[in-house]
Amino acid sequence: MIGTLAQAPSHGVTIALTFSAVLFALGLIGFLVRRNMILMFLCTELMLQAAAIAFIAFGRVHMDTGGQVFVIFILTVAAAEAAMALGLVVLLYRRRETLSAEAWQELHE
Amino acid sequence: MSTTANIVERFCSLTPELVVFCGSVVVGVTGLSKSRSIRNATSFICTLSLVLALIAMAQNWGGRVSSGILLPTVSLYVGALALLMGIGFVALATGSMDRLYEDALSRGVTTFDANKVFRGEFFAFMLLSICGVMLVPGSPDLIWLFLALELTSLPTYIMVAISRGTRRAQEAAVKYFFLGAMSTAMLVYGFAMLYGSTGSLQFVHIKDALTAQAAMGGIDAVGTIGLIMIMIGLCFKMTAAPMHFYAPDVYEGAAAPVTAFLSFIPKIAGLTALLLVLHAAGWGTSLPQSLQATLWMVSVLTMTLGNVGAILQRNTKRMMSYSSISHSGYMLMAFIAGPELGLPALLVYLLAYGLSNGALFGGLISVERQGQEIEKLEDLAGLARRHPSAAAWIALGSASLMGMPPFLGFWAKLILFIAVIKAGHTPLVVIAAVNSVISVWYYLRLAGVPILSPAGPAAEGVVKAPSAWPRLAAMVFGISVLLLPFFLNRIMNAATAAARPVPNATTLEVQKATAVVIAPTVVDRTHPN
Amino acid sequence: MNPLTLIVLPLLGAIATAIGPSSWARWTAFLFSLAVLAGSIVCAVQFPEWHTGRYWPDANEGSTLKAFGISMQLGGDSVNMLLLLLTTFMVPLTLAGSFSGITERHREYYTWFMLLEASLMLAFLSRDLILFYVGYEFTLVPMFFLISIWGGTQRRPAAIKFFLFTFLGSIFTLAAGIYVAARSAEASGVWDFGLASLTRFGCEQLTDREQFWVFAGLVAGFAVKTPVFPVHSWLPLAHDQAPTGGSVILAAVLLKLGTYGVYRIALPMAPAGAVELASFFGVLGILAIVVTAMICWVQTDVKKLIAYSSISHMGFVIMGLFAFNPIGMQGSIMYMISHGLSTGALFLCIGMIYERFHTKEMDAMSGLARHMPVWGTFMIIFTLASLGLPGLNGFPGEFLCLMGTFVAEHDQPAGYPGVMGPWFAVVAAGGLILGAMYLLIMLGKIVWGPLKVPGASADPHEHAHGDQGHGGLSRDLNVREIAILLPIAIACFFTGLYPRLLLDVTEPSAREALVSFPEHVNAYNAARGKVNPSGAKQSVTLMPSPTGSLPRLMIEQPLQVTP
Amino acid sequence: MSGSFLAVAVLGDAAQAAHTGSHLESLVNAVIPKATAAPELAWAGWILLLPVLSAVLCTAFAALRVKNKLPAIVTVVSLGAAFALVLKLYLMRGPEAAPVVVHLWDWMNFSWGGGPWKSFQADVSLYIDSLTLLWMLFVTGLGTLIALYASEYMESDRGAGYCRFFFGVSIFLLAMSALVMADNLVLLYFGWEGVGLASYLLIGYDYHRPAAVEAAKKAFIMNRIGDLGLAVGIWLIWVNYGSVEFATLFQVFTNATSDAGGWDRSLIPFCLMLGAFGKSAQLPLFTWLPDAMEGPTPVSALIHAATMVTAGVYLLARMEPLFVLHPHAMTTVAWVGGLTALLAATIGMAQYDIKRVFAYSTISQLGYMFMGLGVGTAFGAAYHVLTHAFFKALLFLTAGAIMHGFAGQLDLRRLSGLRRVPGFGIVCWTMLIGCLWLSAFPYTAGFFSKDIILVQAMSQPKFQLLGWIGLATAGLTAYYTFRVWFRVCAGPVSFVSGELAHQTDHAQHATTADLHGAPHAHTGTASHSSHANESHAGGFHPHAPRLAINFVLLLLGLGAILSGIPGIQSLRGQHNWVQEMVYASTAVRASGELHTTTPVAFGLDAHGIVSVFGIGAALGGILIAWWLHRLNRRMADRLRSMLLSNSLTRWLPTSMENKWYVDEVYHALFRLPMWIASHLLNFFDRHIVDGLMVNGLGRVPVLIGRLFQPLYNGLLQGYATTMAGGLVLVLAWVAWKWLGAGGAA
Repeated sequence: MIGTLAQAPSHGVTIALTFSAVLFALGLIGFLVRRNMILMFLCTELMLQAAAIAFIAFGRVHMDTGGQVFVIFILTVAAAEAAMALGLVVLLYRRRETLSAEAWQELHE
Repeated sequence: MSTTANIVERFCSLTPELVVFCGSVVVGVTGLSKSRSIRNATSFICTLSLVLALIAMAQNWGGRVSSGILLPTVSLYVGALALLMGIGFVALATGSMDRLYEDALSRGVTTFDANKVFRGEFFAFMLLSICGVMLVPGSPDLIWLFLALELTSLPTYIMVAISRGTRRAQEAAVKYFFLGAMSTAMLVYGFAMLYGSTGSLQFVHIKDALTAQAAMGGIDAVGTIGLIMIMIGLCFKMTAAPMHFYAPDVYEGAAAPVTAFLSFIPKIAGLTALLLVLHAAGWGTSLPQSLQATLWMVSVLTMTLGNVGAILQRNTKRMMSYSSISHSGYMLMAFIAGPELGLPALLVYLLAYGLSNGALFGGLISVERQGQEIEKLEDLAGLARRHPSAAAWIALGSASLMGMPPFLGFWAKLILFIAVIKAGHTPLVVIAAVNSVISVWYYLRLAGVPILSPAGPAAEGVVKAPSAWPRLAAMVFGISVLLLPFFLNRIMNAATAAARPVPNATTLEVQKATAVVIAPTVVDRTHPN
Repeated sequence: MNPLTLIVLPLLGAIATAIGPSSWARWTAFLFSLAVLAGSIVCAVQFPEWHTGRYWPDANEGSTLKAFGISMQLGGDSVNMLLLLLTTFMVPLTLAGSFSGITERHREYYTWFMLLEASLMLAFLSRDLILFYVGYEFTLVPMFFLISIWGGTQRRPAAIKFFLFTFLGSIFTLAAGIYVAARSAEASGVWDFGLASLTRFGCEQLTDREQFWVFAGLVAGFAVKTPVFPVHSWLPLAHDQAPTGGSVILAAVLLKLGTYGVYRIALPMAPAGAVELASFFGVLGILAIVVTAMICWVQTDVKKLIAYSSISHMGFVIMGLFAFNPIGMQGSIMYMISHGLSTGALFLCIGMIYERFHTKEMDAMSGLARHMPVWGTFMIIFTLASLGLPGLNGFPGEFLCLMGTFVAEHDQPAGYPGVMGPWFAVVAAGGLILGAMYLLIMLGKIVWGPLKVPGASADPHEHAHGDQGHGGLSRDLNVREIAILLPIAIACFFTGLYPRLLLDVTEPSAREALVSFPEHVNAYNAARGKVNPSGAKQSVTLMPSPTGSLPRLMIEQPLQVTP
Repeated sequence: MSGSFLAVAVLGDAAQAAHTGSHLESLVNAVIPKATAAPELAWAGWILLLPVLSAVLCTAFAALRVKNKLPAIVTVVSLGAAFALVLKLYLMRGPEAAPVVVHLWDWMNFSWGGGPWKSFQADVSLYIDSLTLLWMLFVTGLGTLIALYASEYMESDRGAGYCRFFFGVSIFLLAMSALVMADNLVLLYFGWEGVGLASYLLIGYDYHRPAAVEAAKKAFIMNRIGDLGLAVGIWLIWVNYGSVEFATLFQVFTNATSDAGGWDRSLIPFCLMLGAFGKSAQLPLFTWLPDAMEGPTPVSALIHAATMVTAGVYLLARMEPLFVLHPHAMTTVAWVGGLTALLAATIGMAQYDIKRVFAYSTISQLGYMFMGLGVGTAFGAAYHVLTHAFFKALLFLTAGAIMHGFAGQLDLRRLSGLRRVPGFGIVCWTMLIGCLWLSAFPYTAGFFSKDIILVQAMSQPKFQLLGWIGLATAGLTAYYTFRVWFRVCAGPVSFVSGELAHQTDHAQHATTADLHGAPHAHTGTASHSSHANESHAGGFHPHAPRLAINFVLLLLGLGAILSGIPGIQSLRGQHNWVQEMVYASTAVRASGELHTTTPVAFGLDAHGIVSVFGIGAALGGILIAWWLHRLNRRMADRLRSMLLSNSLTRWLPTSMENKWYVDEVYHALFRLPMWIASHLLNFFDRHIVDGLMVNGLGRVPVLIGRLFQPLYNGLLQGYATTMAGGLVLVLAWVAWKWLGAGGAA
């Protein structure tokens, strides 16, 4: 991989990959520290998009369109998830009048 | 072969999946009908579509494409299994999931309530999820796999949310959905890494590339990280450590038929996906040691955490969730055993686990109190006196899951242990054996309380569930757990044929074997390719 | 007689009992068990291999799992036949002994019992490791329910401990068996779980180190079942809490599964491992004999006492098995049979007392010989049998087991060197004394002594009149109970007075089991500097008289004889 | 007679045996003839079967609730028939016939190859030689007589108890016959344990008395300790000689001059000795015998005086060919015998219970027998067995008659002048015979038999000390024997009835209307001294013995007198019947007296020395007893209190009365530590093995489960953190382990 990267057409790829990794980490950390469910969902979107960026970057590395194709599907699935997430969040809000994930702690050991 | 022809051919080869998909569309519509009789037909339509899909699979409608698919024969077996179990899950859900809304309707309440199950959407989601799991093993590339997995998972989030209309169900849905989304992100990121390392999305190419890398001195870091992340992401689907934490809460919160569904369908999706990924990574020949070690660790952790968690439980569904976790651990052992014996062992284990688990859940679902399902272990006390059949299915399911001979679960575990020992991982089997013993503890409690304990005040008011379908399903599950050991040779043949490494030569054989196992009625009319 | 019949018959019995009306259950089960007994007798009569050590009928009832060579091979040699007969003999008696003791859930009780018999038949008849395991393991289920439904106040923990403990052990057995099969498949390319081929492969081709672990694994399960000393703790509890029938069958047959497993599977399959571990098990056997005997001494609950005595007795069997010579082997088989008879009968006797007085505390009763002379007579007979009185069944087994241990030396002349020797035997023989001690104390407390009937009112005259005792049972044993105990007593006497019959038929089997041992034992001993001088200790050392006719008197005397 | 004997016994050239001396030498050098099979004698098996038959019939009678004397009749008849068969066997074969083996049926018999060590043969077969016959004659004879005596003695127990008693007697005869006639050590062991069982059952006959149960248990367990020795001996013999059959073994032994070998070989005689000492109540296993007196008196007479306890002597005599090869073993036997004789005699001096006095005297006399064996006179030992059987049975039966008559009273302080009580004449005079014989009154059979043993001891320098001990013991014996007689039979008439007279009512309460319901009379000991002074004011009438008892007493008295005949013959230097029987058997090889035509001690005739001192000791003892217990009984009490009041001498009477505290020492040394150990082990088993290890192991999964429980805290972020943490950990682990160095997996 190191070798592959070394032969990469430009340093932009490395930057893109680093960016994607940072984005993923940010998303993950955000997911872990935020309590608002909408924000949490957005964080997962962030992670998905990080993957998308990585795909594009790698597609560039390999000069393969597959990566970009995948991104389209990621976007689609993300949209579907977003729809579901919003539906769910609305449902939950109607129930508990809050968006805090901490409100849902009834089930535990 | 031109691309278009290829696409058409492949599309045609998805006939069983398409049948199920169509079924889900139909069901989604009929379930919303104003007419009660049409609504009542929903589950029949469901079952019909599943049976049709089975026939389509056995009769090979639409042909079969195996080029570009790593494990075409496995996809047949898994698909058939998903369909068969799906029929059972439909039956388990019929008359129990949709009662609240039907009761409301019969009282004249017609307002929409997002918290309530509507027949249409519930069964439609169920079929969609089954459709997804059928698609997983046949994935030719990562995109397909990703979509199939999402198709399996996304409907289940909703099924959990609407399963009971209680806060607990919604809480379960929250946890399930958000953690699921996180795991999907990990999975996709892993896909990206894998893509980055190999430069292709096609499994066939990925396999070639990884094999080449392995031959050159090992899979590179990006590829390894990708594989690990995929594995961990899939661990969520199959409730394996460290991604299993959601399972107890979700399984407890969801209604029992959904729990039963969750403990099987997403699990086999995850397992078969892992199968594909590992296969691409050179399973059995050049699987990186890091992956092997991670698998080993994950397997041991999963079974141990599952079992030690279960023995603390007093809630049946929560206990079953841990049990399901531990079985994931056992099944992961099959991956360590390698494809030659491990794969058939895994396939047999899936069948045995599904049936036993189904029998157990069937027993639990076929009794209720004031329209609510039975959750507390104490409530089961004295069940054998009042509802001997329910107690019997629970006991049979427990016995089979704990690996008590001569029930099906024992044979599955036996084959699994044989495979692992043959592969030289005797210590792993010893750990699994100790875990089996720990599991005996809670299975005994589960089997014993209904039979041994006198019915106390806690067990007052426990009655038979009104619908006969769950009882019927439980009976079928239970009897198959009891009787299938007499057909071990056929099961083993089917699994072995499905696991044969050379795909093209054996497709027909698998079909035959699968047909023999799953659809004896249509066996004689199998078409050649 | 197809051996499959013997497995199917009790299964049919179980089904018939389960679906028949509750009031018929006991008779259905009893009749079916009698049919099984009859079947096994027919089998025994037909059995042509009593004196050959071969297996009959080598019937293969179809493959169970062809891919791994697991098949329904049924058949047995003389030892199997003996254990089979013991089982089919004890089951009807036990069932009849449960008629009055079981007062609820009849149908379930007798159904479980028939299932238990079926699985025992399977275990004793299969020639395939996995099917043996199926029978061996499935006995847990009926036993679990027998204990935990009809047991005493602590029945639940007792049953769970019994189940878990035994399961824990036996799963290692399974793992070890699979290991051997896997190695065998590796070597030959063909899977086969048949005991014959596994045994051959195990003893011939596994390395010593492998054999060590295989043996340890196999014995782990059998040791728990037997039970061997430190893993015995489920037994007193299970026995104590089980209903009479459960205790009887547990002691009489189920424990034998463990020793049978050692005899038939563990020893022949991994002889080198067995030799390696023999002195360890010898020590465990001694501990079982001596320590549990001493524990028996301070028991106040008579059922617990007999349960502990079972452990002590099985210690003798272990000693005999690990002596690696025909004396010990045959002794231990004798002992298995005789322990089945006498301890089973003792539990029946105690059950009869318990049904009348609802107590097993020795301090609560005394001098029952006066109250129930017939019972007392049987109790004394079985106690004496249990303590190994010559002329009764316990003696030949005990004597031969210890003798086998005694001669199990590196240079012993019987042609079968061993690793234990006199010191083991002498310490173990201390069990003879201790056994007499606790059993006689038990007799002294409950059979002898001033009359004290548990739960009786202060006025002793109340008992004097009327033959009606407690619990709706006659004061002394009734005809049914006598009919249960009498056959066992006759069997005890017969075995004690004519053990030749058993010794004859077990001899070829024992030699078969021992066939690869002398070599391994010699190697083991040689590695420890104890070389076997060409197999036998020469008769040596009696110095021939110098003149051939004039022995020297060794006592000193004033008048010396001039040579 | 002796000529024919020699011709048979000596396989060597009898013609060379011209004069007595060489006769005797050849005798000792004799090769024991190989036993031949004698299938034609299979009817001898009836000697074993007859007691079985009577035992079975007694059981049947018990089951049929027979309440008459049928069990006694059956037993006496079948034992009598057995005696007749033994007699027939003896008459058929004469005293000197070569041994034969009669195979009855296979018992423990299997082989795994040919030859010795490759087979184990222990069949139910009879080895019949003169020693067997000698023992069988008095065993079955006395058995019949005592059963007859018991038929009257036990009659108040008619019913189940009566059946049980005779069942026990039959079983005893069966076992004793098997023991004596066995052709192999394992069958001997069968008899050995069988007599132990019979002893157990009969000592515990009155099982409602805890003391009887305790005594029975003690007897069995003490015997078991001995049996263990015997068993180990048998195993060692098989290991060393490859067989347990006498016929084979004796051939091996006689062809040897010494038995050098491993340690195990020299251990054999000691193992057998342990068995013999257990059965024959020698040091250190003697304590059960006095307690065994809890049994009915006929049992004490038959089993614990005349026959069973001589089984040890029989075993050693039977195995003499082995013992002579081990000089140390012989010496040990002699010393144990001598010391037991002395110790038991000192205890016997201080006992008050008549039966206990006789019990200790039995131990003491058995000590003489072992001493005889040890110093090399099998003849003396066997002869002493024979004479002792008669006079000791007689003494016990007289004691029993007294007990029977006085409701269980056996305290010699509470009985006096019985010879003047109507109906007790025969009892007292036969008792006098017994006492005279026991105290070795000159020219009684007891004197002769003891004389032979002591002469043999005296004539060997290394055993001279033992000879003196024996002589001293003889004096003590005379004293305590006549102490009983003078106390009980002589003096003014006075008696206190036993406690059973008071207890009858209680007994009836306790025993209900059961079959055994009749009061169990006649065996209590007068240990409750609180009742002592209630005397016969309560209108107690002694119950004089009737026909059967008197007949048996007279017969035994006659037997005792006649048993002196061999002694007189022996004194005259003639060969006598007992000697012939012994010399014709395996015991011949240990018969050292054969070499000493004129035994010499201190340069004098040993016979002379022993006679003089022996007569002196006996008469002295009797005189002292007469002085202290007939003439001046208060003096005896004063003497005792004087000894007690002096702190220096107090220990003597106290410890003698308390049996030298042997029981207590054993209790402290063995029973108590074992009891404590048992409790500790029980605790260990329950709380350490089961509690800590098993249950603890069972807790481990639960604890692990609890350890992980906090992770399932129900918080979404918590789960997410754990999952992500898991991913990071796995990645870090993989990176560290596989990717760190080369960057490639």
